[in-house]
Amino acid sequence: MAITFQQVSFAYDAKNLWRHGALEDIDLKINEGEFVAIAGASGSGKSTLLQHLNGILMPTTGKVQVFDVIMSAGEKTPKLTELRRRVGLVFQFPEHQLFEDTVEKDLCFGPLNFGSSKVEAKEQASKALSMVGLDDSFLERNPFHLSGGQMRKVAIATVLAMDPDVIVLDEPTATLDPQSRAELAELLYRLRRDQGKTVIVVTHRMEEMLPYVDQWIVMQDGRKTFQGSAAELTREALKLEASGLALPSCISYWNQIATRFGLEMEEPCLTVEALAERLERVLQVHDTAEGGGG
Amino acid sequence: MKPSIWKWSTRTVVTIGIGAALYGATSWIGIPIAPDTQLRPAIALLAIFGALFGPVVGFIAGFIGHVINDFIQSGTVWWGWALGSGITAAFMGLIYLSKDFNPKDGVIKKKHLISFIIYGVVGIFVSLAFSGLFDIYAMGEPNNKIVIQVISAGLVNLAVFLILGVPAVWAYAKRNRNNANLTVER
Amino acid sequence: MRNKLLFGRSIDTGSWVHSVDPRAKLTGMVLYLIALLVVNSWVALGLATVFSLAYMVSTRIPLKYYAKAAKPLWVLMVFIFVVQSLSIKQGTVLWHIGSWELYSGGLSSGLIAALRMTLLVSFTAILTFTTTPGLLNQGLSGVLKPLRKVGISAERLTLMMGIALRFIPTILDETHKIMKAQAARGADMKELPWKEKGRLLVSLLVPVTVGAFRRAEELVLSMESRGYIVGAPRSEYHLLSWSKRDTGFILSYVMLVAIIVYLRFI
Amino acid sequence: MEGTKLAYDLQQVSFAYEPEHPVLSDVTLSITSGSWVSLVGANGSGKSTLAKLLGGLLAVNAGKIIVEGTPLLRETASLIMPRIGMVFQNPDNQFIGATVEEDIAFGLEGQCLPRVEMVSRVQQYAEKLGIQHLLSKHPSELSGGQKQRVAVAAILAMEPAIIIFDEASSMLDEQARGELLHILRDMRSNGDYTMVSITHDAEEIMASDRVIVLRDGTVAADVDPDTLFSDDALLNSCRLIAPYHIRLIQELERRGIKVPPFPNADKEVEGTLWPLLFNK
Ligand SMILES: Nc1ncnc2c1ncn2[C@@H]1O[C@H](COP(=O)(O)OP(=O)(O)OP(=O)(O)O)[C@@H](O)[C@H]1O
Ligand SMILES: Nc1ncnc2c1ncn2[C@@H]1O[C@H](COP(=O)(O)OP(=O)(O)OP(=O)(O)O)[C@@H](O)[C@H]1O
Ligand SMILES: [Mg+2]
Ligand SMILES: [Mg+2]
Repeated sequence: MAITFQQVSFAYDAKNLWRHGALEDIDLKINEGEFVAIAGASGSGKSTLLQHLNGILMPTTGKVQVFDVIMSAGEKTPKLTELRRRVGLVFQFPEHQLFEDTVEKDLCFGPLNFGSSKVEAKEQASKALSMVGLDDSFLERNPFHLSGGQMRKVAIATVLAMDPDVIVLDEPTATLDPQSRAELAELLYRLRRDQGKTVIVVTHRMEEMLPYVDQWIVMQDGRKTFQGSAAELTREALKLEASGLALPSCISYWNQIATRFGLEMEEPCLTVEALAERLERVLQVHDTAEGGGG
Repeated sequence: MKPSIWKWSTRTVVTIGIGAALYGATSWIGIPIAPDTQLRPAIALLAIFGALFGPVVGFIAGFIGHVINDFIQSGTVWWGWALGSGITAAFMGLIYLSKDFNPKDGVIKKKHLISFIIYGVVGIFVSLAFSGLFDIYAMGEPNNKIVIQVISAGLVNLAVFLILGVPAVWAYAKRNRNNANLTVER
Repeated sequence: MRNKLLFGRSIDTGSWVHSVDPRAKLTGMVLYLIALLVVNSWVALGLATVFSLAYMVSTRIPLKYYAKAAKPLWVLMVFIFVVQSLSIKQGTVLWHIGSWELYSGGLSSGLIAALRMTLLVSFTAILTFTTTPGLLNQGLSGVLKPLRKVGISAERLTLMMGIALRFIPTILDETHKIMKAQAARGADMKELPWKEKGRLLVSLLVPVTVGAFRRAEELVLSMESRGYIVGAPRSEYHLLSWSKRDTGFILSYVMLVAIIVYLRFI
Repeated sequence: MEGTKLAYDLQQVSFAYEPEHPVLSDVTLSITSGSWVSLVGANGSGKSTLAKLLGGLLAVNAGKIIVEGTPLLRETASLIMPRIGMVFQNPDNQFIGATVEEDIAFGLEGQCLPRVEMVSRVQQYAEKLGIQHLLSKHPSELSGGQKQRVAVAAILAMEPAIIIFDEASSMLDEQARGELLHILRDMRSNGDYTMVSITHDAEEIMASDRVIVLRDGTVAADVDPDTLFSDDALLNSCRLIAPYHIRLIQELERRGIKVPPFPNADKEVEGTLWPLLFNK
């Protein structure tokens, strides 16, 4: 088990009158090598949850365990260096991630800290940059003089350059153009499949991650209201929508088609290709049935 | 182009505001070495404000920053010391007035560095003498406390200025020399 | 990090003190400061304490918050106490270590000085606890209006103060975030030897500074696109209106000052 | 132009942050008053830069920008800029006030509105964007999506004639994005606003009147949304992906199933897909 949360609650300004509860009683298990996506309305606590994964925030009550590091409310903070090497976190705002004056320095910061030589670090930097689809001409640029999307990609690359075991990304696709989004989803999927990385992503566009994700987590008002596969998510769609979560077209389309043709028990077809193919078969059956009948 | 020190634009207002916030917020970082006296890396910021934006912006940013920081930390403002912060920055900002000094475009010479250091040293001690006397006369603080404070604070601030402030301005200018950046301004 | 900042954040309990005009509160604080500077006897100090407690209680904010506000200054208070009590040689000798002698007069004036300090700090917290930064700023601009006669624009000054106040928490947060970002990539301040800490402090200050100025650039854009022009006329969102109660509020302070001055100079 | 007023008229506009790397070259286009234009393109294609030029926050290197008949110059900027509201790509750095409420009020103060009007606008727009419960918060206590909503509210409350959104919905959840879209549609039908919206969101593009596609700093296409989404080559070249229902229709057609175009608005398949599936 890579990550477990036991009855974790978190409040900002916990000891003050300004106390603001952001997480309530979260129980969570994430296995090593899983691709997990987190969805939920804004302000539901997604970013807060992610920051527990590498000890940036500590639970106010309850216990978080990531690998063999245990962060427990009221106990002494354990040593976190090793945890931070293994868990790489991309913040929601790329501006919060970057601090050096060239992209290259920013990319090398992590590897150098974790003991790579200068040459190795530079190699890792340029490799990470090409993974997110930027060429080496960006190395010399000032990260704050980039476009919004380019900056986001660089922020993601700084974490990839460290080669962490668990990659945690907070809305990595916001401000990326749609094809870059698709490429990023694919990249994360490959990292999971080929290198066994654990990937945890917060997303507002569920559709783009749907084909790759093993487990979905839905947050609402600081609570976890759902955890399960895409198929289960699709089945519970009505319930989730009733509680205020808007779901992407692909899920509502499938659900309507499934009810109409009695396909509820099937594995949902959520990509365009799968759905079209399934519809084609439905039509054929339908046609032959009709043909036979008339 | 260096804007004149008297021209007020939105940028001036914002620079002072944020500069003050920065000075106030980082004043918070410090290692206490005597009561009311800390080794505060924030002093280096006064040098940066002065050199980059001139004595007027430097003075106001330093002053407001100090007032706000005092206020936030303790609710009481040590006016003498706040004015002192302003005065220090204003002295360090005198360098801005020499015509061919322009760190934003990477123009800084040895002679600038020397006068910068002189202005800084003078500024630090003038402002401390001022703050000390101010405390003695206006606030009725015990004399012996003030003397310890002035001397220790002077030496400490001087060290921070020389070790952090001067190199920071130098590095800033050097960084801008490489990519002679054309700042786009309307 | 911001959690530790008690000041600069208001706590809305809806008490009557909250609705006092900020200009009245600012003036009151200045009067209080004067009163405390004049205090030199136990009677006067007792009076000031009762006065302070009465106001603190009527804000309906737990007293422990006021106590917390005074906490950062305890080193200073101890120092003032020691200096005062050792340097004043009146009354009877209570104690002596080597050549140092502690007189009863010294002890009492040392205690008074330290208590005065505590009162000053915790009482001024009333102002920040009961007034939102915006209102405080508006009040300040009201109090500073006369400055226009000497050519200083109060609006500009208060706007600068406003920006500074608004950005302090942000810059602290930012500092914290950069520390997090660096920690997340393996440079953890807490877990390094001292020399490394120094190096990291510099590698922290530089991006914080650069980041603040970058913020300034973007803020300029944001203000300009919202129609801000230096010196152009603006209306005020927080309308201040002076009422009888505000006058009463100030009068209570005037009385405090008067009584304390009277106690001192009879 | 006869009858229709132009909100923007750009003539051969060029711009570069650094002389050796031109960002926009020779952009010529015009936008009629009261229309809703989507500005799309790959990351780094110059959208935000163009938006800043339109908002008068950067000055052109060459060419001319004419706003409602007046050339945008240093001297005229102070007249023109109050008519333009702009929501930036990063909501983080556009807060001016110390609380959400004061931030929304900042722009209104500049318009010298009377207090009563300001208070009612603040309430009205806070409600519209669902942020009433956040009015007394400091900006650093908000989540990403909340920040973005506040930024939008602050601009809308000023009710400027021209509104420029730079990816204003990028961090909103599906629900909030729907709500924002609804607000934009309302403003569109109201007809008083000219809206320029930078977006990657297919639904938002579909709802607008016109799409300007930027590629490598030039206008690659200037079409209506339907044309854009049916032109695969164009979509590909500006790295867009068509909305789900359009891709589904295309995929079905590829398999020889003809589907009449159906609206996406309420995600209802029934009205269109069923007849197809049953009445063949
Ligand atoms: N630094 C902070 N101080 C106080 N409250 C905060 C802070 N950061 C977030 N909050 C509050 O905590 C709650 C959860 O915030 P969080 O950032 O985790 O939301 P989120 O799910 O990531 O939302 P989004 O999708 O908008 O980014 C929100 O109500 C927010 O207002
Ligand atoms: N401040 C700056 N200094 C120098 N170059 C810049 C600056 N800002 C942007 N650029 C460059 O200008 C080009 C256009 O940037 P712009 O921000 O306009 O792109 P964009 O279309 O908004 O992209 P995105 O979708 O990623 O936000 C990019 O190549 C970018 O690297
Ligand atoms: Mg978030
Ligand atoms: Mg952009």
